Amino acid sequence: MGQFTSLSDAISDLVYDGAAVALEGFTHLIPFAAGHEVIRQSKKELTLIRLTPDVIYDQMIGMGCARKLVFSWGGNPGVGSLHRLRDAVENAHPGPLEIEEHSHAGMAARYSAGASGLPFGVLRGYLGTDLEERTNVARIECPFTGESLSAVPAINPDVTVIHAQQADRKGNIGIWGITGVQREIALAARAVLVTVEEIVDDLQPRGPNFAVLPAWTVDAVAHVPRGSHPSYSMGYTTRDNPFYTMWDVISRDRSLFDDWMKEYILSRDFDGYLAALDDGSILEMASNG
Amino acid sequence: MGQFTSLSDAISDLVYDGAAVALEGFTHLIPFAAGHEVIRQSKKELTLIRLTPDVIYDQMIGMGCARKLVFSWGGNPGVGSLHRLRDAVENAHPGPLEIEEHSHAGMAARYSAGASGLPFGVLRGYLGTDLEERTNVARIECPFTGESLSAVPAINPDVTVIHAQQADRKGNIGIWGITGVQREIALAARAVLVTVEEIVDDLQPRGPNFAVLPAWTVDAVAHVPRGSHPSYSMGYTTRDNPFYTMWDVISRDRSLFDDWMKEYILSRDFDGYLAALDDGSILEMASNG
Amino acid sequence: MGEPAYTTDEIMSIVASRQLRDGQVCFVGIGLPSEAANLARLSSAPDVVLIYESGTIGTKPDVLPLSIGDGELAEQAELVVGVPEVFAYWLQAGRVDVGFLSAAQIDRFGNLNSTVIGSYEKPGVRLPGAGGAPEIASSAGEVIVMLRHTKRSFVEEVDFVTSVGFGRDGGGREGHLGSGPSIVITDLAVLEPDPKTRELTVTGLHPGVDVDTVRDSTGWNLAVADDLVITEPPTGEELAILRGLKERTAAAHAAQA
Amino acid sequence: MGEPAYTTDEIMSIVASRQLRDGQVCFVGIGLPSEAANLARLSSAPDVVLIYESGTIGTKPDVLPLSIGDGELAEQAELVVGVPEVFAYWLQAGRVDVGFLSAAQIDRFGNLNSTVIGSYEKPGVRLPGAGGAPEIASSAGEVIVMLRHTKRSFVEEVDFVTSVGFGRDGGGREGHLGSGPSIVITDLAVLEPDPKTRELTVTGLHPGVDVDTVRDSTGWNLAVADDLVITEPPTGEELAILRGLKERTAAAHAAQA
Repeated sequence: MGQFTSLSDAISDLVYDGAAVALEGFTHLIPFAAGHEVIRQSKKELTLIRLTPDVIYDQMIGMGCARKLVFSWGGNPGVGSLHRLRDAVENAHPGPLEIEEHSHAGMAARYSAGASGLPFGVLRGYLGTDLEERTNVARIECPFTGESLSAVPAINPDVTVIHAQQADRKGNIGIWGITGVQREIALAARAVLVTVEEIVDDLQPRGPNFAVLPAWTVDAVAHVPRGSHPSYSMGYTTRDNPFYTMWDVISRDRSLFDDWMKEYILSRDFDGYLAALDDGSILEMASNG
Repeated sequence: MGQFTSLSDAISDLVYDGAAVALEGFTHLIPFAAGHEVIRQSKKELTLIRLTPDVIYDQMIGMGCARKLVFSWGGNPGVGSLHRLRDAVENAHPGPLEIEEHSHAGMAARYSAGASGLPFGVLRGYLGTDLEERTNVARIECPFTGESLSAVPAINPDVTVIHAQQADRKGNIGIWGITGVQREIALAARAVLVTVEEIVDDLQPRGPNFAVLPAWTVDAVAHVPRGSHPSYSMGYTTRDNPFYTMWDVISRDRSLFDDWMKEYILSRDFDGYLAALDDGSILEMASNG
Repeated sequence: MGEPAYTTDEIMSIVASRQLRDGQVCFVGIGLPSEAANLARLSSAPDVVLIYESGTIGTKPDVLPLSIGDGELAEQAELVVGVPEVFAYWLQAGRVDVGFLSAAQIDRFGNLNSTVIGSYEKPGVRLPGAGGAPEIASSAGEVIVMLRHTKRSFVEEVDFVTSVGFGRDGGGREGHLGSGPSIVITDLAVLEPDPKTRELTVTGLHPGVDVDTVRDSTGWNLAVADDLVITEPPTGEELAILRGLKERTAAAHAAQA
Repeated sequence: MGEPAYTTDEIMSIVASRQLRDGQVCFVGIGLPSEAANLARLSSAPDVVLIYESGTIGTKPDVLPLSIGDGELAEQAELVVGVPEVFAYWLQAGRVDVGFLSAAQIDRFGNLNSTVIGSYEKPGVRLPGAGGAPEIASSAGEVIVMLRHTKRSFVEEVDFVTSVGFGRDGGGREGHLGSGPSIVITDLAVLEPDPKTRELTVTGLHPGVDVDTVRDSTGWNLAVADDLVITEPPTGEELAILRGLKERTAAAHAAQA
């Protein structure tokens, strides 16, 4: 019921070893600060769920938080590969990573089914692909037309974490711009944590596609300005494209990655991370490396 | 592709005898003016589709436009019965009316399936009701859990008609407030007509839940201010509750109904109807009756 | 000071309103349920969350809506969503604690009929139909039913099961997310399902009503609980809030006309 | 006046952009497809409707997005919807005329691989995966593929069918809403499926490219059409618009940094 809390308390309360966790945000509003806190608290054996793993899951996988990844597109958007994800899949480093992959349409149908309280979703998809036999999908027949379609199992995470622009003082969440799959995966989850840019008296959208998650659908709200960096929060921050480019350098190299994570995530809280960002030091290792 | 046209041309072009037609709007934004024009043009043998038939379908059924009604709640909201609908079902007057009835949840799932290009929708519904054996619903088994759920066939009307607040000059439609099932049933249809309160340079929502239907999803746009009377258009008009109350009197009596329809619908265009509304004469027959 | 006078409709609404607890999420039908749910919100349960099937969620109307889709409901809502979403993401997903229903008929196992009186093919009276009721009855955590008590409405067997209570044989709720009718509130009495047989049983009488009156208004051989209680009469405050709401409603709708 | 000079990437984008017609609805992937689609919108097809899988519909970005979910795409869109909706109500429902795809590998039947190089269980290279591609390939009215022409990317058989062209055996499109790849545009040539065999066949060469170069860059025994045409070289105007777009993009993204 929309309890305001600190990010560290929220992660500690809601995310447990072995949990199925979705940190969602489709390019926009990715809850990076929450992911860092999961790493800091050394959560293990997580099933990480996300359409686009992005840099945040690259970091979590590289730090050994994950047992399994459920996803549909695992790249560094506009840059290239997620090297920690690849190292886990290709070389089982830092440990084996089970993967269950879908298409975006399939994942979206799984999330919608989860939000709808249905055990499966239906789509025209997967037909003729090699994905069909490699993943969790079944054929289902229309009882009226006899047509064959794909069924995908619902996803209901133990915990969903999203980042949003605003919470009002009652804990109602306001989110706008590209909202991706966040409403569905929040409504599908057993527990929901929302980090927000700002706490306001009344929700005030400053962009298209405004949506509200009522306080009573949310378990915890943490005020974490810039908590989506290096992704962005429409109306508050812009996407840090150089960071994504830098990540390609950092993540290619196991020891450089370890050093970077120690320096900028493990040894600091999120304010410390932002300070290193603001004074430019966060980019140094990549240029020196 | 969002052609601006007159209402009479639009109805004449898009609605044909025997067509499956949905005039939608959930209490709010009911396209009454378009329904009147269907009556004026004596369209016959229509399959009328709508969650809540409301007074507009009572008028169309009473005037003999319909062969079949697909619906989920057929009352005069806040008042009582739809007497022309009842007379058709109970006494086959003015002719027999086939009915196919669902629950709101089932109709909504049928519309969503139609909008999604799927042949059926899935829901937890109908279980244990007598509706289940009287209507078009099937049991379907989840291929993952074995659970039994309801499947309902998609609805894809030949023509959907909705009323919206605004069109911009390119024919993009802006709609807000209670939007009911209109996006789904517009996207499910083979052809779409939208009547609008106002044509504006740029869409300007004045209420919650703003949605856009791009011009390229719409076949015809007609400028019909107050075209949702006696329902309402948020930001433009309010619901005419006395009209709904009056309708109970008019529609109870076959000959009073016929007289009223002749006087206020058949012998006038929509401007004439509005004039009778504004000078109060539209209520007279009910008080004299 | 004597107790304030009240009508049978007023005590029905007030008793129903007392069932709601703060923070509960309540899916509300129009008419009596809407009156009771809003009375609760304005009195004992200010933080009750009201959802109407028009897609208005967390709404706080100043006056009672005449239709399920009045503009007031949208303007005062925490959020407004489409009808497909309100049924799929909100009701079906199990987010609703209490469903508030009425009907034309109810039977001894709490099944509700709002479809036809008589046969389906050749109905004596064609009623409006299902609307949102079947899935509210199935998926809401529990269901509160409000219905005026007459032999025509309280029948041995409903002519048509529009919405399932405990099934025609009282056989239970298998396959349903919610637990079914928890209470039926009438203008005479309060009925609850027997914990074992699930048959609706009188557990309370409104002040001044005797058991025989209730039995005479019921179309089956009505069971009566041993520990029958007499309803707490409406308080002055409850009546003042209810009457204020109804006066504001009448004034608002008259002004609009 | 001689013809203006251009790069192989530029001619690839320009030829691809010429495929789009005004009013078509185009589902766009990031990278080369996004460049070509926006070039079309800024030149020959100003009323092309661009949809990105982030839910931005009818978007008109001033600069090219770096990611599929750049804020620019949302700000300039006719409407923004959720990802579930963009796939269900817009792509799957058949509202998309043209899907624009790229991939790591393509085979002679136009099947696309963006999943793995090598075996699935022990991949040599783990690629990003499917994203929106399988359903774009299945449901868009037709598919335009853009891919740099190398033996590593044009292979006899793809290691993994992420997105179906005409199937591993060219057997067709049964069960798919769309008709599959209509054209493959590379930095060397234009390929189209043979109307009968559906095998990708060279139907056009970019200026200065000979058939042997294309064959040497293709991993199967490539068929060549009898009526081979030479691509119209980029016009000065096309190049100016493309370069302007790329310059604005670079400036905008640098300013943001």
